Amino acid sequence: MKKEVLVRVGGEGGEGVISTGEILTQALARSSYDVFTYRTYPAEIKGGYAMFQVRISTQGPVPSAGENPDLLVLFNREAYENNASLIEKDTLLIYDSQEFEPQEACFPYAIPLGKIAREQIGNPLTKNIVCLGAISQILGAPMDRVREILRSKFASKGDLLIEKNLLALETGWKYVQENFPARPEFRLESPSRKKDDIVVSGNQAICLGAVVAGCRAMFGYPITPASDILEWMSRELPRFQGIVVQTEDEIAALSATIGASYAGKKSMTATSGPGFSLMTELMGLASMAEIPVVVVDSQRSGPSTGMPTKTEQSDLNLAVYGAHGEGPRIVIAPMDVEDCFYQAVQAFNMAEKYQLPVVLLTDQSLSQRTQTIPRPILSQISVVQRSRAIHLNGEALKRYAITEDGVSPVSLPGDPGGRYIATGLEHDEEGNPQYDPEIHEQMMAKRFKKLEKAVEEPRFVAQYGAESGEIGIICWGSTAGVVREAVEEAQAEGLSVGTLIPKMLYPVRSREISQFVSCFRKILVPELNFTGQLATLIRTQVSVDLISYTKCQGVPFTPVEILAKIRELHELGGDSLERQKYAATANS
Amino acid sequence: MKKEVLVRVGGEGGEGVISTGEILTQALARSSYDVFTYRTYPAEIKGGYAMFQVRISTQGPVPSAGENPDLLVLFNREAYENNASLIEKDTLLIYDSQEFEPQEACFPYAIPLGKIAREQIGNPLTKNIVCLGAISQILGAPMDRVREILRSKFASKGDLLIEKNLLALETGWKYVQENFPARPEFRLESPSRKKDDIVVSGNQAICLGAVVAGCRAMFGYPITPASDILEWMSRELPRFQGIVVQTEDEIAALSATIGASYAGKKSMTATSGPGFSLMTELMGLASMAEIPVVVVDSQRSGPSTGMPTKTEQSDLNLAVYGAHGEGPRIVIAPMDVEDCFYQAVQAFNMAEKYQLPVVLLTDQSLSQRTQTIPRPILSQISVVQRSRAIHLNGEALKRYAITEDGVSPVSLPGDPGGRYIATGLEHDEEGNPQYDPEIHEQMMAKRFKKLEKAVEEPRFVAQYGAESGEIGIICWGSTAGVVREAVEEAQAEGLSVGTLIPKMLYPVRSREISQFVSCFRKILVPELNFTGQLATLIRTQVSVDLISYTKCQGVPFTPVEILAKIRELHELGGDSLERQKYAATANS
Amino acid sequence: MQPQRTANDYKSDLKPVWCPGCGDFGVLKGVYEAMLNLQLDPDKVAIVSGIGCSGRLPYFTKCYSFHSVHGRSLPTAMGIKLANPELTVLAAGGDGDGFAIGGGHIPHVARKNIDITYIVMDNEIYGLTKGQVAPTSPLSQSYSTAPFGNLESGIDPVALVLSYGATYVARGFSGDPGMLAELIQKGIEHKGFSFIHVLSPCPTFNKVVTFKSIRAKTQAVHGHDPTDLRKALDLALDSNAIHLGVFYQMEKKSYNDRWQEVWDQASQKPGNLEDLLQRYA
Amino acid sequence: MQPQRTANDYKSDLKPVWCPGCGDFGVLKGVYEAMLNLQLDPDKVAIVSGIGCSGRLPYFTKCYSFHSVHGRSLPTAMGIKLANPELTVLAAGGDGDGFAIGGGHIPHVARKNIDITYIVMDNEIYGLTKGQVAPTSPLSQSYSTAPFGNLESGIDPVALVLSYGATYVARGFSGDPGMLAELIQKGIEHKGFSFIHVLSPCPTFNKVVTFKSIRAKTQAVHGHDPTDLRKALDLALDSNAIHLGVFYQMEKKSYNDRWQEVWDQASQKPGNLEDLLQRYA
Ligand SMILES: Cc1ncc(C[n+]2csc(CCOP(=O)(O)OP(=O)(O)O)c2C)c(N)n1
Ligand SMILES: Cc1ncc(C[n+]2csc(CCOP(=O)(O)OP(=O)(O)O)c2C)c(N)n1
Ligand code: SF4
Ligand code: SF4
Ligand SMILES: [Mg+2]
Ligand SMILES: [Mg+2]
Repeated sequence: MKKEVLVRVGGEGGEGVISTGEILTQALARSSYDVFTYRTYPAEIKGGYAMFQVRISTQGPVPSAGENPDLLVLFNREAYENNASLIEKDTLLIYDSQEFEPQEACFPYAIPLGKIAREQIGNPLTKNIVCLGAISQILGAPMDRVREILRSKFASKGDLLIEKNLLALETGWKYVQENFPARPEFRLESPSRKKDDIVVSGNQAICLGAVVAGCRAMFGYPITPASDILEWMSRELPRFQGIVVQTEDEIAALSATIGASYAGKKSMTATSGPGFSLMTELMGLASMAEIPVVVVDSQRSGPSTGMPTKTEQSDLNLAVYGAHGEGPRIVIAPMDVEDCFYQAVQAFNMAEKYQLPVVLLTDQSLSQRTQTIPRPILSQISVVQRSRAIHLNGEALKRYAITEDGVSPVSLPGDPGGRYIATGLEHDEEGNPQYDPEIHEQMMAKRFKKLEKAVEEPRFVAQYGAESGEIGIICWGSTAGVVREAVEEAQAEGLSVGTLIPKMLYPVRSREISQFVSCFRKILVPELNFTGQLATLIRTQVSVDLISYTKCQGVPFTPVEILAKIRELHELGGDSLERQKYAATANS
Repeated sequence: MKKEVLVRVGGEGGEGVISTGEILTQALARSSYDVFTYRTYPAEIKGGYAMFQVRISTQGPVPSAGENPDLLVLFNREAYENNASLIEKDTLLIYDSQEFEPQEACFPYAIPLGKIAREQIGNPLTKNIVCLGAISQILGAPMDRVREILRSKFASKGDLLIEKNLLALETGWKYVQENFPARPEFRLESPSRKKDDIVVSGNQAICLGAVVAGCRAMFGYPITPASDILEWMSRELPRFQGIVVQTEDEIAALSATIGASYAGKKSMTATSGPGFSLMTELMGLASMAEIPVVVVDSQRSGPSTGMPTKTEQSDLNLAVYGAHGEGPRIVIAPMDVEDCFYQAVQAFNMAEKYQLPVVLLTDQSLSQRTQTIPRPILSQISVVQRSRAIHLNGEALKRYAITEDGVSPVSLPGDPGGRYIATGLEHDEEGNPQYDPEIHEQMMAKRFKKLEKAVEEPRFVAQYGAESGEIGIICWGSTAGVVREAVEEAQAEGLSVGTLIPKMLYPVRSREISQFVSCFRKILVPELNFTGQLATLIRTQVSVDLISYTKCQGVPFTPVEILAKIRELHELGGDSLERQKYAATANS
Repeated sequence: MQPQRTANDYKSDLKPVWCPGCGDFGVLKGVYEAMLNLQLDPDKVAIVSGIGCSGRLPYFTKCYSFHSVHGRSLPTAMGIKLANPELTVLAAGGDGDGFAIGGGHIPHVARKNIDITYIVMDNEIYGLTKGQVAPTSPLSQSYSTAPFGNLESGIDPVALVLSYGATYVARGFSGDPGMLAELIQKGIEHKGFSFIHVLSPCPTFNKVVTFKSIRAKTQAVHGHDPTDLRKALDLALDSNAIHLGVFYQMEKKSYNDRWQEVWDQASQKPGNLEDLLQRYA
Repeated sequence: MQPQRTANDYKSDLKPVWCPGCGDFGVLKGVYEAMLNLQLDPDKVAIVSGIGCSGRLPYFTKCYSFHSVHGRSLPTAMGIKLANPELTVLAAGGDGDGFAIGGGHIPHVARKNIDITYIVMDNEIYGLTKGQVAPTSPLSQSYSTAPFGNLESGIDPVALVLSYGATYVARGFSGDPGMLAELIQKGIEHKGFSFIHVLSPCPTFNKVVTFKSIRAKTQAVHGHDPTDLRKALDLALDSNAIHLGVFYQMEKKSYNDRWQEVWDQASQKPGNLEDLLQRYA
């Protein structure tokens, strides 16, 4: 029996690879297993290699997508070629025997999936459900749950299709039972406890967080991998008397988001790199006019159109520096699906509290990853409201009053006597255009003061593993889970390793980072991009030699990669290695 | 007699402040004086304070706008209030006696400018020309030149207006002669030598450089302070069979620039911050598709609409980091008007050589500053052409071939057999879409390799003053002249100061900078922005404690400000001062 | 009861920065007058503008205002109107702001029929940036960026916006603020997207389009049935004269009305945070 | 003499990535056929596209191609055509690419009358991003981002582009590649901006617009005088049927022609680098 199992399904886009995995995931998650999924699919609609992977545990939260699959399901030759290197002695390999023959595999399960679908079910599209039956048999998945999910998935398609799919499921299940020996070693243990969990994707968690934070307006333009935020909100926000509009482009989206927020609704937009680039000018306007907005950027592989369905952590620079001139903003990156929920709430809280744009940085792998997470306790979540000006007494509102913390009183259109002009021009405290040299400098200082407070906000940094020792790892966003898993394993091996995960990336948490780096002999910064953007950003504020470790392939790190790096640094030893060497070469 | 004189004219926008100064400048410059101008004017068309200043020398190149005026001309009370603090014992103050009375001034020249224009000339608009006559008398300006320029300026407006203006000029001249004592101490000496110079603004120098470099297509959208580049090119480029189009926005402008370059014409666009922000997505496309383009950003005060007619050096971050994902580009900042010419040539050369977008960063003060500069010797300027693929022999062109220096062979549409697809998607060597993890990493490396070569290009760094010693100053762009002047004065005072001016700002010239900083005890980085963008950028690559000195007021540094800072650092001494202290606070 | 409001209730303390003789003064007058005639509460009005001389208009009113960036007045106004349907929302700007950089937004607010009144001050030139060619500039005329004569035909804003499906389309003239006030007033009263094209000279940079030249070329629409779209298009395309007045007006559900329907429908299953979470349990 | 070219001279080695049954196959066929009929040299053709399923079309040709970013095919194509007037320049993309994010560019290429042939594959949906509402989607229909039904009226691309002053406006159907080829061919031959609106189903995400439904609603234009703009507008606004064929065609100087005139005029005082410098001496 297995406490943990990793299932990977690979095939051609359109063969049902993703839905096979999704149904299995849902069924297991609803039966109190912990799950963690990872998917990659072609940028084209049909054709091209698609892959879905789910790591299932009976032992509590799953930290990362994991490494080599225990159960590998391959629909065609291309999928086989893509995955051959992952096959080990103890891999159970399900494949369509009419598509290809594998070279070697310890437990080969040749099943004529396509043939069964065509001939026995009478619907070639059910191939993936036949396969789902086979997988369920091997894992001992809760069949009632699987059937329940199948039924609801096809509910709108009519009874006939439901029956066909249920038949496909049973047929696959039976085929394995009848044609292969029982393999109890692949069966999943029962989950260890019943928990109050929910199973959501990163994007869903962001949506939930936004609604909980009080977001009632969203404007967006479709783009992979952020579109499903717009789709989700389109369905749900109207039930909260909210507004969701697909605009003509991202420029209109952020303009409208700013307009709606100015008029008093907590507002957001969500996009990916290309759309975020187009929002550059308006980020500056939001900052200058001091309008709270939340901009979600679900990063994908760049530059330009790049690899639209692949993951990357390469928009940090744009999030921090993207605008002409200098206008403060806050950049937040959640570290896992649960954190997507809480950081979405925090993004709105920070935006409202400091009256500025907040960027919430996720990426394809995190946005589209499904994880089992503890159900949030709503009563324990605090939500910040904009500080409204009161007692105007007929005097003009000093909307941009210079205050100690840079935050000024605000009115909303419709508020009696609160009239002011929100403007992108430099202005005096009342909002009137002002080009006086001293006032410009004062207003710049006023706006940037907000960041001095924001950088002291609690709970924007997480730390795991050793608190001091040999190797300290600083990482961000979707990479955090992999690092945590590697750190645990390294500690189990007796290596002294700890990790710091800043979730507020800008303003830079210099104090916490300085503190952390002073406790370790070597500092490793792994990230999914080419130039080492977090490492570079840290260097602007903290004088420290960092070992930048980048991977720029459109796919996440694996725990083994990080672990290997940890071991390598450990073996190099402390004395033979001068920090300077790394520092000098890290960015070359 | 004066070897050098600084004239400042202040008044309301629309009163002819700018043209008074421009005519004077032209007349003196054409008579072989060296000039250096600085202007500031309201963002509104009419009304608001406008100022024009020209520093005139008989001794060779003028390094900066200078400090307090010798001859101050004030049209109204607002202008007086703005300039009162600059009035010293030996200032000669011309003012309209019907507008205001100054509190104090050593040599007050009350002239009823408006009244003379109305009553004696019969045209109130000639007020500024009356004033020009007065200034000319005092300086002993070459009246023939002044008349010549007046005539050509009004050539299209008819003889009557020319006569009126000439009359106004004489009247002003005579008024001074008749009503005030002769003051030979304000007369300009004759210029020391006849030189082969030209007198141009920064923007004009960029235009000339672009044409010389072979630019034959420009697409742009008007924006202060870059519009006159578009206007100049509109007039001149058609004579070189070139194309200039005012597009519907900056996005279209850069798209068309990229298209024209793809089709084989050297192409550029010019804009300021807001337009540059809108180009963010397309900067990434040019980088990914490897299309050479030159983007001029004449910076103005931000963020957002900011102070459109005021100067600032605050788009460096955007120039370096502005795009989602990571695509290499080169950022170049000329250090004075002469350099505008040469760096424009270099911008095209670098773009063509490395097949990527080049940003040419200037700012309002440099773009609109007029300087006397040595006439370029065209035969000594080398111009780079794109490396065309030849001998295709029926094989598909490997347009994105991975080469040692990252630069690949290129064909132009129309070239027989050279067909390829330029694309923003990640691609293989032939340009076909490719999402393979290894290929993405290889292609990223290929594209970034270009920067490794580019950073070694010669002549992108200037150095002045002491080569080692107490204080090293690193500065960029329009600030260079002021710093050079301050450094000279400091050296004359016996202080050991030197300055390094990187003109290629990205890739960061780490080698030269490291070398420079190792020769000085303290490093000062003065720049016209709020966060210290160059200092921050240097810290990402060079581990050094910098003293960031920022001014964010929409106006340039003065030599005295820099000199004061140099003295202050000198007095603090070396031992009492730990570099770390500065480093830690520089960005707070 | 609120006492009768006066013109001063709509004027801010800022003095307009326009050049003497600028057409935009007339437009501002028209805006004041329309608000006065309707006795609008200035605290319940939001005026949004883009960048340009014309874009300064909101500063001179006592309404809630938003001076957005170049070309973005319409999507900003849309956000405001959706967030607070109680507000009267106006957008204002120039020909460049509206039809060049911002031109892509008009079709989409028009087809939404969102209740915004959009006033474009057309001087056939870029005023604030000092005299460049504009999308409404005529063919062959010279400008600082078209020294060999404009190589493009000017667009016809009225025809364009009619083809976008706007439900109120009118043309006014800043030389006739009274008529303009009426057109704006009707636009504000109209429930849906109202577009008012205003001929508004820039005496400083456009020497060709003057109050006089406009007077000579324009005539008030007469006997035109504003419910007939094709006739409206004919009128717009008329090469003999430029017509002033209401070209087209049509009743159609506004975007906010349609949103109200959505909210009504959605409220049959009103949103509940715990239920939402439960769905993923 | 160049031997007669065959269909293969226009096909690249890449296999189209579209779903089986996608309308875009028909469009690609039409493009091949038009080029073949005109015996174009593929090395002298540049095809530019934006992002979308439709935006993949250039990859499947043997022409010089530019796969630009979302919405920017037209200004990119303009840059190409101006830089090298010898080239035949095509632009291609989807309804979202063309009329949503890229919609602001069309009026300005149209009024320039630049010699580009622009083909829009309209499936009334966002295909590549999997089924969101498009600017051409009809009112009330549901989409993933309009689950309560589309609250906006769809635009009418033909009427729009007519009002922009385009000089060749036609509509085709990917279910009739022969007719489409003819329309494209005419568009390429037309000296000026040619716009071809193509009804092209997306069977994967838009279940409402099918080859069958389009056939039922469309009819070829008959006895229409394509030189009459108002009649063309009438035809476009016809609520009884969707017409296929040439709506409008008109001879007008192309942008490149006008540039040629500028160059001719300018060459009376040809540019000279030393003279330029001398001017500032
Ligand atoms: C993104 C951007 N591009 C360019 C500008 C510069 N700019 C300011 S106003 C303007 C055009 C003004 O013309 P118009 O909209 O017709 O207004 P007018 O001044 O004529 O009233 C331009 C190009 C800007 N502010 N922002
Ligand atoms: C700036 C930007 N925003 C969004 C996207 C995502 N995107 C890709 S294609 C597309 C729309 C596709 O619809 P359409 O243009 O109709 O083409 P189709 O796929 O239907 O042929 C979108 C929104 C993008 N690539 N770039
Ligand atoms: S420049 Fe023209 S549009 Fe601008 S304020 Fe002056 S007259 Fe009016
Ligand atoms: S999704 Fe639709 S438009 Fe895209 S390839 Fe498939 S059928 Fe064609
Ligand atoms: Mg205008
Ligand atoms: Mg489409």
